[in-house]
Amino acid sequence: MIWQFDIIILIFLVIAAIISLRLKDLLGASMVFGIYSFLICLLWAEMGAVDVAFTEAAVGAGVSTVIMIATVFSTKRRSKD
Amino acid sequence: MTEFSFIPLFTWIVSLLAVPMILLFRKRPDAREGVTFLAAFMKLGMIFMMLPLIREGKILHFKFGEILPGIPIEFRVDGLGMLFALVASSLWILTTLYSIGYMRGLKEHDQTRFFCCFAISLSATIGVAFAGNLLTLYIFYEILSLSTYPLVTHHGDKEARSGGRTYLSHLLGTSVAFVLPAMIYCYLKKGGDINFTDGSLLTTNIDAGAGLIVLLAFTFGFAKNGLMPFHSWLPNAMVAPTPVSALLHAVAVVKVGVFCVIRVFTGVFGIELLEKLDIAVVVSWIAAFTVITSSLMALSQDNLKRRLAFSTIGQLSYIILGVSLLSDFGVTGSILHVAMHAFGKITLFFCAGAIYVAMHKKYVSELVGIGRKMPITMTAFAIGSLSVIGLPVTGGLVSKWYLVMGTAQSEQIALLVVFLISSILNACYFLPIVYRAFFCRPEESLYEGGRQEAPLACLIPLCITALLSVISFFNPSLFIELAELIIK
Amino acid sequence: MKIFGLIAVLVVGALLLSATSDFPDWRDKDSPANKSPVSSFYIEKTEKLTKVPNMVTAVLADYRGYDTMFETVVIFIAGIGIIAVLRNFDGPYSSSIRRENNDEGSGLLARITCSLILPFIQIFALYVVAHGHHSPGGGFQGGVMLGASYILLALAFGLSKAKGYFSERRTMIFAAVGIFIYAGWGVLCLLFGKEFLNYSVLDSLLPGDVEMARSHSMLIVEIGVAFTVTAIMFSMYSNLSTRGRLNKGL
Amino acid sequence: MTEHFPVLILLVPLFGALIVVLLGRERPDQCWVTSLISLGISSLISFFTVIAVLSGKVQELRYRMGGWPESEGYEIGIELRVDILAALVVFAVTLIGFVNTIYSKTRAEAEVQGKVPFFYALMQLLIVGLCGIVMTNDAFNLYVLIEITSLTSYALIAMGNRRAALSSFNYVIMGTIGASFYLIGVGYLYIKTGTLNIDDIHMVLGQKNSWADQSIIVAFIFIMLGVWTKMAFFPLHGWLPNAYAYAPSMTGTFMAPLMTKVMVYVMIRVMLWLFGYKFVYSGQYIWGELIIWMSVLAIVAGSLLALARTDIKKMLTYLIVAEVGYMVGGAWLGNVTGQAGAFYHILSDAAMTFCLFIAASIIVLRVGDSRVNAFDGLFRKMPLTMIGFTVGALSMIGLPPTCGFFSKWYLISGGIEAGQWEYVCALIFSSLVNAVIFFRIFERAYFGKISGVKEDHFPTDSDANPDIRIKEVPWSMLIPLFLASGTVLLLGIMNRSLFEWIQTALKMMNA
Amino acid sequence: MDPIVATFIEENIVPNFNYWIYVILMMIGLYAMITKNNLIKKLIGMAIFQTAIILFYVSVGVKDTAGIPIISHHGSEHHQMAGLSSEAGSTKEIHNKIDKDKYANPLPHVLMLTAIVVGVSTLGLALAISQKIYKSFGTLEEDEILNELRPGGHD
Repeated sequence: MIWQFDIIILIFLVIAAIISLRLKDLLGASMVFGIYSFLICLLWAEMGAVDVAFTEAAVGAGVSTVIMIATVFSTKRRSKD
Repeated sequence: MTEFSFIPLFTWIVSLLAVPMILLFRKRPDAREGVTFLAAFMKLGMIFMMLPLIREGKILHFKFGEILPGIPIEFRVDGLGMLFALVASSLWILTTLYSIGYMRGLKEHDQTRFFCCFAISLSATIGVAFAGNLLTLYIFYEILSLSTYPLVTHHGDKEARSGGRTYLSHLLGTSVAFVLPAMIYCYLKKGGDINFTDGSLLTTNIDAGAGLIVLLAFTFGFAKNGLMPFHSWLPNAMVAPTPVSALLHAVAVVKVGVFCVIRVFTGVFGIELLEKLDIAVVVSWIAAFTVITSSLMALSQDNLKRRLAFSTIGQLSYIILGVSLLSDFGVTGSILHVAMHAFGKITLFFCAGAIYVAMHKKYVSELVGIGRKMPITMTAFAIGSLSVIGLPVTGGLVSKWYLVMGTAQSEQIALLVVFLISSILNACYFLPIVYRAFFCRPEESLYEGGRQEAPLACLIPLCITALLSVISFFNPSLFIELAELIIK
Repeated sequence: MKIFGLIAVLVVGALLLSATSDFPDWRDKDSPANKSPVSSFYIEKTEKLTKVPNMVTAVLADYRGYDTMFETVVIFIAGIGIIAVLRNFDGPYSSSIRRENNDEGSGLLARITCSLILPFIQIFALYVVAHGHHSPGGGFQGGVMLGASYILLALAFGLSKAKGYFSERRTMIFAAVGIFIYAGWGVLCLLFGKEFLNYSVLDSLLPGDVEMARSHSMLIVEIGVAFTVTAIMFSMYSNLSTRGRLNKGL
Repeated sequence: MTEHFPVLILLVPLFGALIVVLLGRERPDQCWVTSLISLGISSLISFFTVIAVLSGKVQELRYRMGGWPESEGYEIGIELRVDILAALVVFAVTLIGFVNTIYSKTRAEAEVQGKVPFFYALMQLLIVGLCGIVMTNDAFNLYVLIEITSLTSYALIAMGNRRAALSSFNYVIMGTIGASFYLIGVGYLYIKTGTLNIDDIHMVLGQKNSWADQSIIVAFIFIMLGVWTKMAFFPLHGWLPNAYAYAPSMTGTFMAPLMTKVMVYVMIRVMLWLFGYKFVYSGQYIWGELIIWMSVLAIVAGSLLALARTDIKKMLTYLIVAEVGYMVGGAWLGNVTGQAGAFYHILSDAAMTFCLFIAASIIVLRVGDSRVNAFDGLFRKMPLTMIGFTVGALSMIGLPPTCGFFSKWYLISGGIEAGQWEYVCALIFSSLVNAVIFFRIFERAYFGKISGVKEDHFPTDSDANPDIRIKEVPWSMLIPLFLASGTVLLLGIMNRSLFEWIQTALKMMNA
Repeated sequence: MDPIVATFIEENIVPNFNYWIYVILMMIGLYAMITKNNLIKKLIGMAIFQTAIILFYVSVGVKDTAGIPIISHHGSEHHQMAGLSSEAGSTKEIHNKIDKDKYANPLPHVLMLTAIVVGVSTLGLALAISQKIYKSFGTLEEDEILNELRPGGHD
């Protein structure tokens, strides 16, 4: 329960979100989104929500990133924005 | 005073029961028309069954179901409804006979559909005549609009379609836009019932402004009464076959319109309330305007049926004007005029149809000297026009007399002048036809061949109606009696 | 469009920020949410009533078990929805099971590594499912890990090999059976005459007293969740990675 | 036994869906039979629930999931709550689902090749979700069920052609925004009250008298925004027309009548049960007037957009947008008449939309043309179908024997009572526009030249044209149509008793 | 860090910082959902939007001085030793009295588990739909799709 961590992670979260939305390479965007999920999972572990953190680690950083990358592979990789 | 009875229901339902039979006999025209006749006679018989009771001043009454809180489907037969039902159903028989002659004479198509819709619209008319509350009235009014649409657009060509479009848009639009909210307003105002008992809104504290708005909403909403500016459906509906124009647009539909207005005046508002609020004069001036304008328009029409249509608009406004005078004579006169004008005008329409069947002429300018070819028809035409103008030995005089008395009784001299002017105008657009038909030299084409009347099936009804309008001059007591039941 | 979107977003953000003004402080232990009887009941009574130290599992599987059943149904819907939208069945149904010559999959090193770690992943996943009462985890997390292990298998050795273990038909059966276990357990309570998902009546069926009955029932329910989640995770991946053709993976 | 009805209504279709998936693709007919049986049982149960609630023994069924008792006056677990309103809506939902299953018998084979079981499973799960939404008494559980309905409808719509997929994607975006807004609102309520049970939240708000809190107001606004997005209230209606017009026909037929109506029910529920009369209609917030005007806008715009369409289904979808305007306005009038009218309109509109959509799908299927001129001469070619269509259309216009007239009656009375004349005028305007729309169609169907019939002077004369063949669709589609149109008339006939039940139930809440 | 600054931050920034960040993240996600042109980007925005809401919920349940919501016996015994060792009762008593300030509020966690599941389900389904769109339109850019539909009469 250390609020310094909290604040730092939150700031990083915002940065990660913006980067993943600004990248024109969808694969990279998906990767950065995975990082985002991992950060938010850290945040929840730090807030004491261990189950949520566990789930987010498994789902957000794991499966949803994988299926997103799978989609990017089977469609187009570059986007206009 | 009021007693429960099933007869109104049967009277309403008999022509409805005729419909499946007509459909059943679609392939056998004689049986089909036979069914129609049967229904018509049964209907008239029941009405005659009720007549004596009504004349004793009883009010027959029937209700079932309560479709909305406090509003059942309710039939209530009083003098006014009786008179209207009597006229409509008796003329239905004649019209059936006439339409047999007309339709077969012209080899029209879809006669089954024609007779079906005819029967439905008649039962809807009876429903309106016997309606015991506003909602019942409204429902049958809408059914009438819908069931006459196929009749108006019978020919199905472009002109008929556009005519039908005007017809439906005017009637349905006004009724939904004006009548429905006004009706709901009365419903809420009275706290949950809208029966026609005298002075029913009198009990509520309604102020003149709201009252005027509601009154106008009703008067314009029942656009079947042809009050300007919602009159234009009537000339356009003349594309229909002549029997339709005859019964529906001289008797049933338009008279339903004015009938509803009379109901609103006497039943929903009540004469006392209107006198208290002093708002009816607005309606009477609108009616007066309509009278004059329509007569002037009629002058310029060359198509005979259109001319008749415009004269109908004017005559209907007589009725509204009469009832809006709020004087006993005025109301009696307008109720009488419902019957008298019906006889006269249906005669005229029958004659127009007969001329069309026999000679295929529909324009006034073509009728020069036609009296030599079809004297009987044109004599009936003369009688009908006398009745509509309101000249002696025809019933038109009686009702018009009462109307004029009404204006005098309520010291509306200006309206008296309106009546006189409009009578002169009526004379101006009817008498020349008769004159030229009999006393002008026709072109040569009319000489060869002797008399060339329409088939008997057409001829008999128009003679009867002409006779009726003469009889109703010498013996109008029945109608007066029925009309005065409303006054007291 | 962009301007419109920006305005809408700014309005929404302004509304939400204005609302945060009268929130109780973050980390405040006396905020209405934290000292409300509901959450205090969960914290104080859970272990006594269900013998489950992990409150989250208890609340998830017992107090709000109805929610969790529908959560599982949501996963199920996603799975069959993806098939309904994306899958295109070409040829006979059984053809999706047949083994192809798998020239797919990744390099040798990756395969060896995977074959080394896969057993541990799966064992750990089962542990997470079973031990969810006492430690973070539960049916959902374990199921996801189990499904991820199959995804890893498909990545390393090719989809067809993974389908050999976990064919499409089998995924559907697993998914349906998982919810069957969950809802069926609730219906069992119904048959015993109490409310749906009221595990306390099952103590006559299960070893131990009422509390243990609740605890065991939670375990069973979690296993049901794990079934569904495993199957659906794998079928999600296999459909999305092959555009619904299920012939060869990435 | 009665006390278990609410959960049984949900469980039967749930198991039905699982069985259908287990049956697999080889046995489409058994899938159909299964879903027919399960939905039939479920609608029977819901009918008995209506009877039970009406019979007066139980004013409302409350069902505690897991049987957890309340502690200190707060619900610990999740609670179902079925009063007469919920019972009626649930009955409507299950019944429409059942009838639509009959309709889908032939269509499902044709339109979703080889994916029949998935269609039936998703359909039953959608019914489950809708029933759950109506019955639940827990704010978060409501969110989960909303998501269930949303996911199933995304999938069902996207099973159609490519246009359907695209509009389904828009629906995903809009629907997620809506549901998430609802979730935010619930979160704000939770942070203020600490509970999720609807009645408890209402109680706590009343106790703390925290009506004027900024966060409560924001919560209300966001919940409303979310619900409006899901029900396609006018400015937020963008996703609806394409989604329902391009979806597979048997999907559109039962999604169009149900989804928006159930969300309207949720709105009324949230307004009266969750926040309460005092908060919603109190004079200190301007939103009352504002939302009435928004609904007027919705009605007018929806009608005009429908008038501008030549595609039948598109036209009907825009009419739905207008109808949603009716109900929102009626619910916000602030008097019992208006609310009850809006609620009665939920039922009647479900019935008539169902009727119209089935008729339209049949016609599009048979004629193979989705524009208005598909109707040419249909009164001769498909009389039975046109009869059904006519009933629905007359009800949409609002002519007496049908239920549309009575719902308009109640709504207009509510408007007059509240003195909201603009709303009354909007209602009348829209019914006039509907009259124009539908009589345009009737004229075509009545006089339109029939293809393949020799052009004589009277194209509509059956006596003159013996070579007009009557071509109707199979009974599996006509029976649902007639059931729907019969329901339209039945609702109209028994409107009075329905209205009184609804009124009494609502009076209790407004007191 | 300088203690004054630290206290200042703890007084004024911390109490609402989570809520601010959650609003900012949500705005980012919403903006992406509305205005982004690429469908995958829209979906990433959607995921961010949903995680932001989850962040809000989890922040609601946090208490200072509270650990994870799992009752650990030796932990509570420890607390017994440290704090009120006066009445060192049997473990039964210790079980009975549980200080609820020592444990985070479990309810939001449960709700958010469900929310995460819903999120991933929506994401998967939406990805499937976007793949179908790509299959039939050959692109994932919204404007190109609409341009392709234009002659077909798109409204």
